[in-house]
Amino acid sequence: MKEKIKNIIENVGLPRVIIFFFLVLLFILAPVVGIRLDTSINDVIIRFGMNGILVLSLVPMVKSGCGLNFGLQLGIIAGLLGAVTSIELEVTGFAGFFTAIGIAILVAVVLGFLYGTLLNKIKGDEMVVATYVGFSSVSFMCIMWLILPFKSPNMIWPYGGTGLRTTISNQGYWFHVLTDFLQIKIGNHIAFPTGTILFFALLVFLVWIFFRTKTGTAIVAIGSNPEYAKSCGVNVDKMRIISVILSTIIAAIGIIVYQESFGFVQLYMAPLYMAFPAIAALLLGGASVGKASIKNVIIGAFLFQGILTMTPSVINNIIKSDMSESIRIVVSNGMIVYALTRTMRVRS
Amino acid sequence: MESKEKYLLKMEHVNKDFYGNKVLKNINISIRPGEIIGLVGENGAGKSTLMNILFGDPIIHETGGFEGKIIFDGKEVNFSSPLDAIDAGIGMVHQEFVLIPGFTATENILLTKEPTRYNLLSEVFGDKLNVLDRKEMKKQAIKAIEMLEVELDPEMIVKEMPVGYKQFTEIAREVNKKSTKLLMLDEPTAVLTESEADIVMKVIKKLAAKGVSIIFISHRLQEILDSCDKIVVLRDGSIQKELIPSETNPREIAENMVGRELVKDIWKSKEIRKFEETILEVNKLWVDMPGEQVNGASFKVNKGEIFGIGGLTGQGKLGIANGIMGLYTAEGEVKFKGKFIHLNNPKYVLEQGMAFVSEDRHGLGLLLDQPIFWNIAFTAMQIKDNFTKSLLGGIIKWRDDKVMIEVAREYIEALKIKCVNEKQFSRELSGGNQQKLCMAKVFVLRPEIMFVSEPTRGIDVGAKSLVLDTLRRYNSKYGTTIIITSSELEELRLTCDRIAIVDEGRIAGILPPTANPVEFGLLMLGKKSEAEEVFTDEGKD
Amino acid sequence: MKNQNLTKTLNPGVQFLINYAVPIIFTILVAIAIPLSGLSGEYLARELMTRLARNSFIILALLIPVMAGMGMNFSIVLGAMAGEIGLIFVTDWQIVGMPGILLAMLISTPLAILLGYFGGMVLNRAKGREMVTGFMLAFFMNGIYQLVVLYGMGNIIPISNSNILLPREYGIRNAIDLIGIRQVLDKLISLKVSGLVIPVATLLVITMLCVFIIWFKKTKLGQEIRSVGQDNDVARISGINVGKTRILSIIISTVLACYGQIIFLQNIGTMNTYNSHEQVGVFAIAALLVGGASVSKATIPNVFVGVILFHTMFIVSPRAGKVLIGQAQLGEYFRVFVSYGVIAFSLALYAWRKRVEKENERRKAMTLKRVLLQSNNTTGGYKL
Amino acid sequence: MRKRIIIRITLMVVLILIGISLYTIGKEHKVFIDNKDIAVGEIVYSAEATYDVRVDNQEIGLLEKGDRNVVKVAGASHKIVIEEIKDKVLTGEKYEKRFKLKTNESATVNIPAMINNKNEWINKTN
Repeated sequence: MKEKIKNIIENVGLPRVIIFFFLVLLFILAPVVGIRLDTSINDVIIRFGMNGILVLSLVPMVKSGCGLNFGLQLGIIAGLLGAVTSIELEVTGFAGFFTAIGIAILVAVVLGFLYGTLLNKIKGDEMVVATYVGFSSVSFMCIMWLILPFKSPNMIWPYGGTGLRTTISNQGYWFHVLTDFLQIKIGNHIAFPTGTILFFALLVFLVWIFFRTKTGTAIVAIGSNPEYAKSCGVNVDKMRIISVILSTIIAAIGIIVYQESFGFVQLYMAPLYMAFPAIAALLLGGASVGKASIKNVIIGAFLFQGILTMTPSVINNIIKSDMSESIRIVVSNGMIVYALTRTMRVRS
Repeated sequence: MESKEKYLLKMEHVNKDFYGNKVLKNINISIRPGEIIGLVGENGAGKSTLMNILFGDPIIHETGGFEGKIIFDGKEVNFSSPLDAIDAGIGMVHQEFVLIPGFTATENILLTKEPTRYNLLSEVFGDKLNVLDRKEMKKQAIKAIEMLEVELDPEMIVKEMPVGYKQFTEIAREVNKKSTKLLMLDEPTAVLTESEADIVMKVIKKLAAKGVSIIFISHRLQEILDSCDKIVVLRDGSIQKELIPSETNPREIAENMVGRELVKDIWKSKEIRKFEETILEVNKLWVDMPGEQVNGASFKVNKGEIFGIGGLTGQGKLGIANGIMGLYTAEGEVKFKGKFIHLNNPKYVLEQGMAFVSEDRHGLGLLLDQPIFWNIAFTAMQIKDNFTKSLLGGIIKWRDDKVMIEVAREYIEALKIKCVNEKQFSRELSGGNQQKLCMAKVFVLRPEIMFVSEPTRGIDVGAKSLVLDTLRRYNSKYGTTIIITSSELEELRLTCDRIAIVDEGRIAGILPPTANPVEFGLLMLGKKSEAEEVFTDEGKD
Repeated sequence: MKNQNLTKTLNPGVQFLINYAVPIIFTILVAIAIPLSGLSGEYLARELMTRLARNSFIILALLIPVMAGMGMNFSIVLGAMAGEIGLIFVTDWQIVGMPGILLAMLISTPLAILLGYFGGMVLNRAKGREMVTGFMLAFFMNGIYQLVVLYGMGNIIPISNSNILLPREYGIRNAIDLIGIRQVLDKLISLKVSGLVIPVATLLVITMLCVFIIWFKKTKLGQEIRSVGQDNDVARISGINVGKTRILSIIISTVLACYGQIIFLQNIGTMNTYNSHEQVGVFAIAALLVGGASVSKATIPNVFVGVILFHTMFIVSPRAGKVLIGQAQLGEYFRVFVSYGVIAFSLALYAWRKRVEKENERRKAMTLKRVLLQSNNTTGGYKL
Repeated sequence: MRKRIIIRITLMVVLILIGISLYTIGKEHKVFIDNKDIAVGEIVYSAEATYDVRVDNQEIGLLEKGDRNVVKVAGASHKIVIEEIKDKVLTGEKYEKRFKLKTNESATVNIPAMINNKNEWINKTN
């Protein structure tokens, strides 16, 4: 029995076990300290819908062997451009939402292609380079937000300043178009975001379909053994670029869905560290540097958002101080460090 | 007692097995101080294991040690790590250079043995903080280099040295360990040109003259005949014969190395097949495959035959198939069905109708973490669009798992692959079954030429003949040309219609399987003068 | 036949341009930005002197892990944290002046050694991806640091000085005034040369560190670290304990970074308890790379060239931005972009060159062998 | 090897000692200086002049009658020097005293008591 438990912990990974029990503990404690469980769970679901797509966006690149996408910010930038342009064009409602996505996809294809080409030139060092490509493109876009000729009064600084505001409200454009779509309200406390979850499910389905095609199959083969794929006549570089483009597109859509639910488009340095929570969530769901599945996405996003939602409310109630930010940093970055050190051991 | 004084090393009745597989049987060798012993044998004859035992390679201990007695310098020894062996006075020059590329010859010769100057900080942080005594280092290095009597600048950086100089540096490092009494060299001349090799051999002789005993492995017959005091020929883990160079000839050595006559009888009962049409013509092929470099090999293969490529490890036989299939950078002319084909493009070559079962099953033969049916169908899907359904007017090529599984089942049945079902991960299969899986992958493609490299490596005896039978049956059933590359001469002779032997990256000669094994041995040892060349139209300059 | 361009060695001019692409681009950038900014030479010199004294030490801390083949040590942030904890205690105990600085160094040393050991162990488990792991490790430890300093101090760890505690009586305030040790080292010996104040003592300390690094390279440990850096496998076969050597190099780097951060903060005079260390790694590494260093080679001159170029850009870019589009903000963003961009560019360039060079070397070796074989017709067998 | 262990242990001890001495010489103390009337037993010594006060060569400035000032000094031993000023002119009257402070101590110096060489010139508190 002891052996068995040890085996399970070994397979699942100690950090995951700890985090899982921590979350369970939080849920148990919640009613004790006077927090409504149903609202908490509802919050978790809403945040799951907000963030799930960003987590999903990592999957194609992991599958093709490019590792964890530390350059997720490129997709986010594409998404931001889409969102900002749709507001500039004054398109509202679902039309606005899909205009944003459409433009974002176009930008994401271009950025993804360039990004993928770069990653092909530096095989083996993808992650560290990607991190800084992500950072530098976010700071580059800061300059762009200042000088791009957007005119909409809702987006630029009110008194004569140049450049876009740091946060732009999307209310009146496409705020909550998904969240409120077919929303199910139970009592005063629960509002199930059917639209968001359906949209997430749709993307999951599309990704699933992609990996059932000839191209998707080739990408999986590259990820599990690039030499094998090459010997089977697969154009490894091309397939990797396709996976990077796909990841970038999904990330772009992901950030738009996030903003749609959140209510604001956050520009400038806001996207800087956005890759880390998404990566941590995927890893928490059981993925590793070289392997990830849709199951990992769903479990991971749920667990991670669970921690993020529950820690502030429960912990603050217990010790009367807000440790949640620190705990979030420790959990998410600790998970990533763990995963980075873990795979090497398995290989050697 | 007298005899013990005379010998530096005595190995008595040494036996070694790896998991029940006997690799050394009753080895008795004795070496006098200053004696040079040449070790000759085919792949797997036990040369490396013998060296590993002497040098205390941890792998020997991990696999249960060895039986028998080794007396070195008057004491019975059993080294558990190379460091013990070095302390006792045994040096080893590996086939791969063990040198720090950015260091000078001096720094490499003295690596970890640097003389240092005392320093107060060492009292606190340990001896590691002593400062290197560069002057003394250079002095010692020069002394070691002088022992070799070669021109080697002690300040030269290894990265910038010609290969021969790197080898000198390695030897100098071993010599510098003052206690070195026995020096072992594993193919010290393999990567060198002829003139460089000559110098290395001279160095070895000089060292011997200074009292250092030497054991060296080589496949260059001339070297061995010229330099050794004694030649030990190993075959199948036992000493076949000890020969004295002045009293022997290349033929005798080759005979002792290969010497099996069983095969001829089998072939007596078989017909010698005749082929008319040439399907593949290789001319001056160069392949840049590390460790298996091909240096301008030329040969022709006939349609429908089973063509064997043999030779010793590291001579380039594996590079030929890998090069033609585009897995390593290749140059040269390859004509397939009379048409020149592009090299360095795996997809193109596969599309032309050639396919490859790699020697590296785990590396590029299989998707270990994917199910069996994926492994069987993947190549065909990518190359021929098999197993796909076009949806939405061809925009989406949907993977048809159902057909994949059906076909996989067929092959599991036909090749008798032992597995739970077609969804099992290929990692979980045994070596023999993995090999069958690799072949199934290629069979699905229905190629015109099939390259198979080391088909029986690492699989058990029963599975070996099964694999070879499968290949033969496939050949006769579909008339597919098969090119088998193998280290096992025996299996080539059993299976092939003609056998080419590769030496130094070129075809040394092509022989019928019925030829005298000695001829094969001579070719492997780089002596083609006496070999029959009836089958060899190419290969000459 | 393909990739034949690889057999050609690049011509030396092009080689130089690629090797020093980053410093060259930077020199040009700076050369354009200085006149644009309109800042006086005197002002520039003064600012630059301050920054040279303030930043050089911590950049020098990066050199030894590069020697050990572990790339840019993003985990020097751990050392910076150790130094800050030392400063918190010294401030709490109200130890001032040089004794304060020395005591802070003394008490943070064991902590830095411990953190360095931990960091080294983690990086050893992530061979081949040390940089990204070191980077994430710094983030992770930042969380731990927050837990300790924001929740542990004044609670579990006794802190008595209410000036540095938050009003809730535990946890350290966001900013600590280091008035007691402010610029103590800089002013210990200072020299005025026509309006330019030279912090001689600080520069002396930096010189001493340079001498130490040069000396260290000559020790046996230095030699072992260099050999580990060049070839892990060869070093191991030669009997060097590779793992231990790598850990040692990280420990040394962490301890030096700890001192570097103390020197940096005594110059600034206030400490942002939770942010001061965050960007230490990024800026130090960017500066070193700007100085012409690469992931596998970094020298003392790289450090100083880097500090001068990188910080000149830092000084002038907000002004230049203002002149260009009338917004200082642009310059601010520009320098953040440059810091990250330089790292991205250098790392990518290095990774790309590593691949090309490997290929190149192989091709060269093969061509060489081919020439030898063709000129030597007797190969393929020794005739009797 | 033995020698090395001894050296290392000694070094440790030395480092700890250095740490302690750094603590003492770097420790900051508050010294209050009063130019106020003070009663010692029955007798009252009253403040009569303005003084120029220096502690450890640190200029504190003029202290008029009834004034109090504070200064922060580092270390254990200190010297206080006061010079009398009457009608804005130094009279040449100069008094000097030395004192030591333990860790965590602060001191209050009373000038009238100090001039009159009374034991109560300094009052040390924790």
